[in-house]
Amino acid sequence: MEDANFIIRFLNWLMSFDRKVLILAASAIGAGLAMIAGIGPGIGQGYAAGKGAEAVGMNPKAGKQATMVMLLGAAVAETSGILALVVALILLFGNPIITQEGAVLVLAASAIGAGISMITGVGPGIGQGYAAGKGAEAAARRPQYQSNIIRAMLLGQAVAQSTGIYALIIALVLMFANPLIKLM
Amino acid sequence: MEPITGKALILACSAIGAGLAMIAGIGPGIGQGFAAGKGAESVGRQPEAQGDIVRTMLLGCAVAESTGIYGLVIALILLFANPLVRLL
Amino acid sequence: MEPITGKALILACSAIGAGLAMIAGIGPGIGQGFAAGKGAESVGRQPEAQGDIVRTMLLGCAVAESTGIYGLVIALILLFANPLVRLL
Amino acid sequence: MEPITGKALILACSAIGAGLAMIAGIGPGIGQGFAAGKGAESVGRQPEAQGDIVRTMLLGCAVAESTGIYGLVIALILLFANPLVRLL
Amino acid sequence: MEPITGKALILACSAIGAGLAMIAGIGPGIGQGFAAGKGAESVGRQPEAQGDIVRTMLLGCAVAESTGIYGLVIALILLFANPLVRLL
Amino acid sequence: MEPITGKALILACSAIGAGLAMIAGIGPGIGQGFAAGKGAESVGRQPEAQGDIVRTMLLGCAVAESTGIYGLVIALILLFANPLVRLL
Amino acid sequence: MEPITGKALILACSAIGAGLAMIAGIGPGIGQGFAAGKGAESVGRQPEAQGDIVRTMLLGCAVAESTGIYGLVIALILLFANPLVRLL
Amino acid sequence: MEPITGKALILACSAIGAGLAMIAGIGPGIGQGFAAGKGAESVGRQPEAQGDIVRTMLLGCAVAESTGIYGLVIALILLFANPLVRLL
Amino acid sequence: MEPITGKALILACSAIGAGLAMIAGIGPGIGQGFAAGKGAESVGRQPEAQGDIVRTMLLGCAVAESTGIYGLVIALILLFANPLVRLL
Amino acid sequence: MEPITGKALILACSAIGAGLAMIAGIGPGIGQGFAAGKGAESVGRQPEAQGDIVRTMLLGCAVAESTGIYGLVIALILLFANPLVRLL
Ligand code: NA
Ligand code: NA
Ligand code: NA
Ligand code: NA
Ligand code: NA
Ligand code: NA
Ligand code: NA
Ligand code: NA
Ligand code: NA
Ligand code: NA
Repeated sequence: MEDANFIIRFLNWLMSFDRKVLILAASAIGAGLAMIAGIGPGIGQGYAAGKGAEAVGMNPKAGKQATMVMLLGAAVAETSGILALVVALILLFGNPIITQEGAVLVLAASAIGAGISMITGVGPGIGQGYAAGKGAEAAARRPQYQSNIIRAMLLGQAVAQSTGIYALIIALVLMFANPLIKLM
Repeated sequence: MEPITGKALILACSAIGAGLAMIAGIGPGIGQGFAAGKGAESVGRQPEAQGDIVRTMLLGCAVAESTGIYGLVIALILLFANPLVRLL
Repeated sequence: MEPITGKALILACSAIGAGLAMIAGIGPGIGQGFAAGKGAESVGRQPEAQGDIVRTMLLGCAVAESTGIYGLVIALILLFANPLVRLL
Repeated sequence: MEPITGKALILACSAIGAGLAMIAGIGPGIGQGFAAGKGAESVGRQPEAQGDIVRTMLLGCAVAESTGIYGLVIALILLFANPLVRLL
Repeated sequence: MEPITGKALILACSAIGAGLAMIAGIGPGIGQGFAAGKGAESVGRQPEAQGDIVRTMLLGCAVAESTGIYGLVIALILLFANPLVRLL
Repeated sequence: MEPITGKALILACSAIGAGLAMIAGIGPGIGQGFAAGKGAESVGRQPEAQGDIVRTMLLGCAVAESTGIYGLVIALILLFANPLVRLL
Repeated sequence: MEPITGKALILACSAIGAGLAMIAGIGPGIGQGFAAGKGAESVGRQPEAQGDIVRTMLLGCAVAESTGIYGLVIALILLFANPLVRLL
Repeated sequence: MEPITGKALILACSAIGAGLAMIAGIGPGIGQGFAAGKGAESVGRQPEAQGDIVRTMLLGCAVAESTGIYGLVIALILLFANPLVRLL
Repeated sequence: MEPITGKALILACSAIGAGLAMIAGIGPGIGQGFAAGKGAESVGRQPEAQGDIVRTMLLGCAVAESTGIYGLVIALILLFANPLVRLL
Repeated sequence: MEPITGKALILACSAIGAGLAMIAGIGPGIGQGFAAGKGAESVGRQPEAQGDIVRTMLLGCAVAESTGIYGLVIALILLFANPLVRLL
């Protein structure tokens, strides 16, 4: 008997696929979603690049120092992009979800949820990049206080990373230690 | 074919809801990074005020963290103490 | 086999709604972080006005927190006191 | 066995609609945080004008809050006084 | 057993549409908050021009509110005077 | 029992389309708020040029409103003069 | 009983596509508002150059409008001259 | 009774794809508006360099337009010369 | 009657994927517009360095265009040389 | 009649995943454009340091490109070397 209810019909259509298929299909979308995090480092490091260029022009004598501070800050700002890439690569090449027991719908949705969670990396990426740019500028202005500047920059960048770490933890929980399937 | 239960649908959507809740973390990430940049700039300008600058920066960052924590808490509730399946 | 009921659908969508509501937290995170940065900068420039600066910063941050709280409240209502399933 | 009814679908989508409406809160959060930062900066520069600065900041923040309140009101209507199920 | 009718689908999607429309409120929230910050800063710098500054700020904020109101109006139409179910 | 017809599906999606179109309003809200802040700042600095400043601000804001109006018009067409159901 | 045809599905998705296309309007709204603010500021500073300033501002705003118009045109095509249903 | 064919599904999703592609227009709108504001400001400061300023502004804006055009082209291809239905 | 085949589903989703890929264009649009504004400003200030300024601006803009091109290339591959249907 | 196979569903979702991954390109576009603008400005101010400025700008831009490349790589893997269908 065909159910007249389109929601039930759609869900039954989904369930007509092999459980592996549903998880892998969802993982493709999850991987794509995770990559969106890359917006953050792109903006942030670009800001740092601009500020670094300006700083080098302002005080060419401290150019090397300013560039080093910029690169150090930009390296920190890359974190969220790398974390997102790793999550995407795990979903594509070492999918831990397909071997798990439990309701397939929950497992498939967890792959998408993990990808969405990684998008959070946009924030730390932008913020840490901004700090890198300001750090480079400050280092060019007052090269003699470079260590103070770098310490303040790194401290602030560490604080700015926290929500990205939270998101990573949620994504890893969804991928490796899914508590939802235990609730079934 | 494995049948879909109501419970499975709720838990599936909870996984997506948890992911969405984490997106709030974009805000503190941007904001605290701005603070970090301004802090570094200010420390370079007035090294003698470094203590005050960093303390103010960290105080402001603590405040800015809150909504990111809210998102985390909602995600943890959805994942570990899902109250929705109990309402079923 | 327990089929999907209307109640289950509402609760499932409530999980997504709760997650969406938390996204509001992006705003206070950015805004308060900006305030933190400006506060740190100002304290560095006028250390003698630190009290006034920090108080104004925190007052403004309290105001900026509100919409993040609204989002949290709506999420908590959806999760713990779901009024929609009662309308069924 | 109670299948998914039209009423249930409306209520389920209302949960998502309520969550979406809260996203408006990003705006006031960013804007008021900017005001907080500028207010703190100004108070540091002109402590003698603190009263005027804070009053103007709060007046502007009150105006900036409105669309966040609109979102909250629409969400509360969807959750507690859902007019759509009455149209069914 | 009452299946999902076309009317129910329209009303369900109207709930989502109303939520989406409210997202417009991000704009005025950010913009007016910026105006609040600039207004506070200016009042601190030129207290003697406070009247002109605040008036210009409020005039600009009134203009900036419009698209938030448009979103609210569309949401209210979808919720309380849904014209789509009449087209069915 | 009246099932979901093609017309109902189009009208349901029109509700979502109308909501999406309103999101355009974020832009004018931010932009005009920026103009309001800059206008207030300029009026404070050059009160003697208030007329010119406010006129330029309003002229620019009128230009910035257009895409918000486009979104509103598309939403109103979808809701009140839906041309898609006529193509069916 | 008239089921959902392919034509109806295309038209339904066209409503969503039209709504999405309007979101482009965020850009010109922000950009032109920025121009309005900068124009107002400049007119206050150099009232004698008002003609040149406003002309440059409007020229730039005309350029910035284009992608908003593109979005509007695509939406109008989807609503009033839908080429997709002819490909069926 | 004509059911939904694969061709219809492709064309329906093409409508959504076309709408999504237009969202790219946010970028040039913001960017060119920024250029308009900076151009107006500069013309006010150095009226004697108006020619150079406006030419540089327009050159940069032409470059900034490209991705908006890319989006438009993809949308037009999806709507008027859909290559996907030919692959079926 | 030709039902929806796997190939049709892939092609339909490719249309959406192509649209999504174009959204990348927001970035170069904003960035290059910023460069246009800064370039125009700088040319106004140092007309004698116009060559260097414009060359640097265009060099930077070329770099900034790349991710917009990536998006376009992926969209064109999905539309004209779809490798996914060949994997079927 | 060939029904939709599991492979087809995975490939269809891969098309959407590829499109989503390209959205990362927004970031480098904005950031590198900012760098272009700042570079042009700095070259105008210190033409004698042009070499250093442009080198730093390009170095920073190379760093900023990475996440756009990551997105492209994931998209290309999904399209041309889909590892998911091999797991089937
Ligand atoms: Na943090
Ligand atoms: Na907070
Ligand atoms: Na608030
Ligand atoms: Na408001
Ligand atoms: Na307005
Ligand atoms: Na406009
Ligand atoms: Na344009
Ligand atoms: Na371009
Ligand atoms: Na690039
Ligand atoms: Na990077």
